[in-house]
Amino acid sequence: MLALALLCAVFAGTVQAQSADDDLRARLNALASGGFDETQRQIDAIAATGDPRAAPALEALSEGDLYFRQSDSAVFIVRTEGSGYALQDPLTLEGVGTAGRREVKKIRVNNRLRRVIRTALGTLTLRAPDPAARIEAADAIFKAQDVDSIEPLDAALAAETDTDVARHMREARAAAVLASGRPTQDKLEAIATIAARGDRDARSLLTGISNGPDTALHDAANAAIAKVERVQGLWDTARNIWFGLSLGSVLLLAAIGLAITFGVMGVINMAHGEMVMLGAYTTFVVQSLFRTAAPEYFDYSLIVALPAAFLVAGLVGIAIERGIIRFLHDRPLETLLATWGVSLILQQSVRTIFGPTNQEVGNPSFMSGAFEIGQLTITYNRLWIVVFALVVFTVLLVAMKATRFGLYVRAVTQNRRMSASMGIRTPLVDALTFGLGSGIAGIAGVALSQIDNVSPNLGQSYIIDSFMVVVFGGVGNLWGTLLGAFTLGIANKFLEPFAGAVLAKILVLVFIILFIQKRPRGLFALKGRAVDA
Amino acid sequence: MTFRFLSGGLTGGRIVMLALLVAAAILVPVLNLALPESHPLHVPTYAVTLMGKYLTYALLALALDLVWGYCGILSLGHAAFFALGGYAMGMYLMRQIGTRGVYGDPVLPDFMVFLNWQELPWYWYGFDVFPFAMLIALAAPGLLAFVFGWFAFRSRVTGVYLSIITQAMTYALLLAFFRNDMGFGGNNGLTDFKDILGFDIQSDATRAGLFAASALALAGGLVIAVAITASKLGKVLIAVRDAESRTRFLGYRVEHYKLFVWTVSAMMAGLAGALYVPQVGIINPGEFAPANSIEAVIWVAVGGRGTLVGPIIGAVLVNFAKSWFTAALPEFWLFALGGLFVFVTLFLPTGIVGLAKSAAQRLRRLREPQTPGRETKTPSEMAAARPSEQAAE
Amino acid sequence: MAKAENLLYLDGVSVSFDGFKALNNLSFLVGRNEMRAIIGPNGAGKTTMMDVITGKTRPDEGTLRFDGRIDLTAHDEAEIAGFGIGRKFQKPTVFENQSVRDNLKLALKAPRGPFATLFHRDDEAQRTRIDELLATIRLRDRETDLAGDLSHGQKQWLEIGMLLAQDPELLLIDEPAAGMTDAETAATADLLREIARTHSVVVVEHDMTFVRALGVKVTVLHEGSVLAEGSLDHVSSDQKVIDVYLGR
Amino acid sequence: MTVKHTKSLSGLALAAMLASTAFTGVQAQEETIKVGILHSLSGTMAISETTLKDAMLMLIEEQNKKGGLLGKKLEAVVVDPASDWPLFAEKARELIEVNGVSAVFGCWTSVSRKSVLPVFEELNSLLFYPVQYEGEESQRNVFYTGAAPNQQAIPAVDYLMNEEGVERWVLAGTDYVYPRTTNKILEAYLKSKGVADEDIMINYTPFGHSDWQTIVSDIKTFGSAGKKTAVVSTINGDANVPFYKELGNAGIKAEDIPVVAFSVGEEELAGLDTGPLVGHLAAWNYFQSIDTEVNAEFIDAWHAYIGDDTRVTNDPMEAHFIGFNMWVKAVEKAGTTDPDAVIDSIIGVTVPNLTGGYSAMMPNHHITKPVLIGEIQDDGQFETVWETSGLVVGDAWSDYLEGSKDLIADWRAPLSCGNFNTATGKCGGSGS
Repeated sequence: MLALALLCAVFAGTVQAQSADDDLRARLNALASGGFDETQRQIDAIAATGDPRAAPALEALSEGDLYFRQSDSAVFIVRTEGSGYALQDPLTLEGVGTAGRREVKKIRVNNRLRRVIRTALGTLTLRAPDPAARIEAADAIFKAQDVDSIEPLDAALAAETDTDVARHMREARAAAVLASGRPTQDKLEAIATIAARGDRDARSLLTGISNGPDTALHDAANAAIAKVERVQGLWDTARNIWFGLSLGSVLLLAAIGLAITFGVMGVINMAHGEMVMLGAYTTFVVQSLFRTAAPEYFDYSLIVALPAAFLVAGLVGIAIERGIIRFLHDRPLETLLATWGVSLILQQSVRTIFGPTNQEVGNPSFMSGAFEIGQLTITYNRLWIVVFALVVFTVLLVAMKATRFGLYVRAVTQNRRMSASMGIRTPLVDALTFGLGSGIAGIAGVALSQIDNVSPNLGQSYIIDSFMVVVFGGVGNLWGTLLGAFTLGIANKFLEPFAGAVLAKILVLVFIILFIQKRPRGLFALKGRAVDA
Repeated sequence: MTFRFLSGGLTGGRIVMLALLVAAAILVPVLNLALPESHPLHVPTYAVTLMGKYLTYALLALALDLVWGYCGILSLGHAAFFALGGYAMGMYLMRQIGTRGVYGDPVLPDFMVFLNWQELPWYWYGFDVFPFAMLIALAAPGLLAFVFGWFAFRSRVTGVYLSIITQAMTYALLLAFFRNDMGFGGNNGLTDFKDILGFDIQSDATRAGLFAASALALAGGLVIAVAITASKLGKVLIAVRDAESRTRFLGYRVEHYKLFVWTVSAMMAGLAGALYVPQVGIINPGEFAPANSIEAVIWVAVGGRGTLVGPIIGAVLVNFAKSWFTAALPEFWLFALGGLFVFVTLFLPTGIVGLAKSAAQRLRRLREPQTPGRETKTPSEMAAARPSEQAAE
Repeated sequence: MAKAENLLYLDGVSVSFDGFKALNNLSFLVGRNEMRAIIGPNGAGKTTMMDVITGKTRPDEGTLRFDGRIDLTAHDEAEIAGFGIGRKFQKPTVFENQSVRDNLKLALKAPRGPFATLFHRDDEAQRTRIDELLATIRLRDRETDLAGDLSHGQKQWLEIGMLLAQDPELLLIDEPAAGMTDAETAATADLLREIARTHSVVVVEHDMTFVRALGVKVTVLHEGSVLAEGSLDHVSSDQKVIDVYLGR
Repeated sequence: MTVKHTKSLSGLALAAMLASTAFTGVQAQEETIKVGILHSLSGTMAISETTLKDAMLMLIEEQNKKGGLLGKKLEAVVVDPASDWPLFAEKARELIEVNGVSAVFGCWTSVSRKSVLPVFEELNSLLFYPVQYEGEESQRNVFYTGAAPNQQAIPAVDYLMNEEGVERWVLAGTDYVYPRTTNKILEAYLKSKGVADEDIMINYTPFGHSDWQTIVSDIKTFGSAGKKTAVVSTINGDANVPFYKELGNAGIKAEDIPVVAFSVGEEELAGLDTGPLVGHLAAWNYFQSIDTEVNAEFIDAWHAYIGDDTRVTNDPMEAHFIGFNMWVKAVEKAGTTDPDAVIDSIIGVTVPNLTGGYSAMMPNHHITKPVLIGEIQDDGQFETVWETSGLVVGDAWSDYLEGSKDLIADWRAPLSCGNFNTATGKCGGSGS
């Protein structure tokens, strides 16, 4: 009897579950019809069920992976497979066969729908097992200021054990409260909670109510805004420094190869930018190979591209040195003309081979996205580029100061004849030095491909800046190049907020011109009698 | 007086070049205007304008040769002076449009109406007067050069440092002129000119006249350059080029000499720019591009640095090659041009004129009875080759 | 104005390059119409001393006076040359792409401004003076040749000729005999003695035969300061000098 | 003078000869109609313009397969103006005077068009200009087949306002005339819709700007004022890649701050990983993703011609497609390639566009087009999220600019004027 009752209960439960299941499926299938407005109503309805099983389907919809079958309007989550799609049941997530390209059709979404989905998912995933998902859910509600989410949030907060998640939820709740019709006292508390956040989003919310009719709220919001802004002033400075460092490291990367070919060897290497470009195109080629041969290892493509770019640019550099520059040792200014010619040829070669359009170079996952330190958003690609620039600099410095090769290079550039008579093979050293400088430019190209266009014009956009950095820092001094790059980068970024990007750049150029008057041989000039030699 | 001046410097090649230019100034317009189009000697207007453009480039190259060839100042910013001269002329031409602009505003150029400017900025005043505009076409580059040179030469910025800051100068101007707020038409620059001194800028006669003016300006520039380089000042300049500090120890204020020739050269470049603009019909910030300055240096190198005639030949030849290649080999002309630069640097270090000179010398030597080698290396010369503890420069 | 007895006066002059003291509290006098020879091992500061006098290098401290009244530290090379200090470099430095005559013409005492040179016309007196100089330096038959085509010794002579053309009060001459044959060396010594009758001359030289041939007071420099002073015989018997220089 | 001079003259003749023989070997046997292609194949603009040259060559080849025009074969004359504006004028003159082309298809930047305008006027030839531009121009010899601001910018802003509820606007552009003018028009338009001054931020950057950190961060700040914010981008070609990369990495999602661009098409996106950019918008008159028969044919033909299935098509290519077909039709109608006859006959000519409708040449030398708003997808294509119900007529003169609101253009007789002032009733702008 009891057993029977139990069985009944279980059965009833199943039936109930079954009907809920059917209901949800029907609602999901309903997504397939209608325009954006209709779709939005369906999403709201799905969200209203509060059924977390709908979450994967909604996520897929937002990502553009939710399709419906033309024949019966059944909805599936799809994955591209071969020339067709692999279908997945939207609720059970089980594979349910495949479909051809023409058999299924994507359910269209736009930004508005994505926002709606995000909010809906927020409510649905507040109780998700993964704390990160819960934080994401809370943040979505925070952004949407979704009044309906206050109760689910309260419930979730009661059960929440993770303090970090709880904080996000309280903030989300506060944001929702501010948008709701709750009493002033509640809202004042909410303002305090949000002010504690102290970031831009907080300011955004507070600004929204600072013009409201309620003077108590109004004053509280304004006080909170003032506080937030004070904190932000400091963060702005930090931000400018970081941007400056980041720009400086880009300049350093672009210039450091030139610090060798121009700074150490005295070759006015106008083809330097094209070496950077070759490095970027090498990255493109390597990534293409990875995409076709081993897409799962795509993240390692840059690691392969680095030595490849070094070799490609380095070998081209050696070829240029052997073929042209070695005949011009006593005519340094004329290297400018020859290398200018070389740069034209290289640009056009790349244009002929790869076409004139931009090539796509992807960010590996470890270089995508950003993280925050306080209110400073630091993007991973910029961070890696700063680190990378410093590593390249250090390695080069060690190579030039502490190795036998570096000794030879310095010996040959200071006194060719003497070095030759001491048994140093000067032609070899020349070729290798130029190759080294070019190779370094090549690996700079790998890094720059992560933030800039990969086009035949890539090199042209860096060549002038590179020369400025090397000359500003002092020709022949690696430390000067380092300091020059960062000084110019930071100066530029502090000028930019109030002068604008164009004027900032002009001012930096004027600054360089004036600085050279003061120190005609750059930041780190050699002193003594040898200078004039 | 002038003739006495020139007496030392007017060598055969230069006389020929002057004669060529004066003859071209007369003949080309005649052949263009007086002969019917069917006549085999008729020069089409297209060619007249093209050659007029080459001649203004040649004047720029000549100006550059004066500082680079004779004073060792490698300017990577001469296009800035050229462009400033061009803008002065462009502003005059702009004011001449009057009510014929698309908006028909009697005073404001179209681009100002377009951006809702209410009145003419002060620095546009006076440009409706031709002599004033011409004065500025010379004075603006001259003044910029004077101020820039005053600081740079006094601070003894030399060699590649100087080259790079001249590049910084033209690059800064490029960015500045790109700004629409500057009031020079931004990226679009100044265009849609109607007439110059009352003559329709598109008529064949005006074009022929501009060609003649360019040829005569170039001839005049050549005379001035010859006069300067043949004087004692010219010898001091060469001394500065070859051994700057030695010249200083002789008591010459090197910076004054550099400043003089630098300013003269900038004004010459400005004049070239002023003649260039009405012939091509547009001036825009692209003219400030550092690449343009580098190209001008290449013209000088191709023709032969420090020869005055060489840069003229170089500018005409390289630009002619460019015109030709861009039509004949539109996809591959950069290979040809790039290859040309490499070739000239490697195999013609003294340029075309240098090649011609040494060929002429060889010919003469073949004709004359072989004189026994005057010089063999003496021990003291060997000693000179030793690396010295101190070098004077 | 009363002429100072000492034409050149250096007191406590120090120069350092990145910590290396090239001149260390150097004090030194040259009288009017005096010829002085300076010797010293490599790195003793001879050339730096000349650089300091001619304005090429600024001293970190010390007094430099010319003709008793002019503070040389306040002027640049061109001005100092204008006061009447001429210099011949260790490595002969002539204008190689110009003719021998033009080299002298450039050096010849005349207004030095750009406009003065632009409108300059050769006059008879100058032409005669250049001819005289050409005779003195024995380059008469090569006057139209490029200076770069001269032999090393001839360049040395040309440079001395340029120095004379400037007509300075004080001549600073760095290793005039380097790379010359014995006969040329002897002739150079004669010429210098001749010059010294009407000019003050400071000669830096390694060649002891040459210094002996000059027969003048010798100053020995070591590590940027004066080690000994006196006749060549006197200083060459000085134990300190033998230790640092001659004894090597 | 003779030696050097005759040399250069004969050289010129040689150049002309080479130019005209370079692209056809059969020229000697039969008379052809020459078509000039004036697109930069080197320099900074090659990145965008080279594709258009190829598209034109393809269109001409196809027309020849169909039997040419007026019984003659078409012959393309390609020159490279090398992204050098004065060179554009020189090459245009060369095409018309030396090569004797019947029409020229070319230019991309406004400045290159401005540079060649006097040449076309003087030599009375035809230019078909295929790129969206700032308007404020109508010239007798030029046909504008790209979008005018009212065919692109204003509908896009309307969309954002109505569909996304945007209240705060960042107008970010490269500092040149197209963004300046477009932003001026938009500013006036937004204000007419009641947007307050402090809710509009205008920002200009130099050409090829590559360091977008500060500006992206400023946009973020501007967007945090409690109102829905959008960015209207008139950033020029090259600078877009680093801009979008920075945007993607800084985590600015289209749901939060959408960016609508007028200069970013399929070709620009080809250099980008569009994953992080999904949902950002562009306004054009054509997208490759448009699902019509004629478009599918065009894309197939393009892939076959270029020999690469991954090459994309874009809006300016469609503009050339329309412009070329209009010219062909007008020439057939007039029975001659004579410019004056074609100028008269082309007005009113209607040809199919690639979006499934028809475009007509209007008396102001602009054409009718549909306006499409598309969202970037992760495959580098756009998906149309909104389109105008009918065709929009290109406006030569903006109604939102002080100097031009009274101007109209009509090249039909008797008006025959590009800047007729309806207030004063005179041709020739607003002045006396």
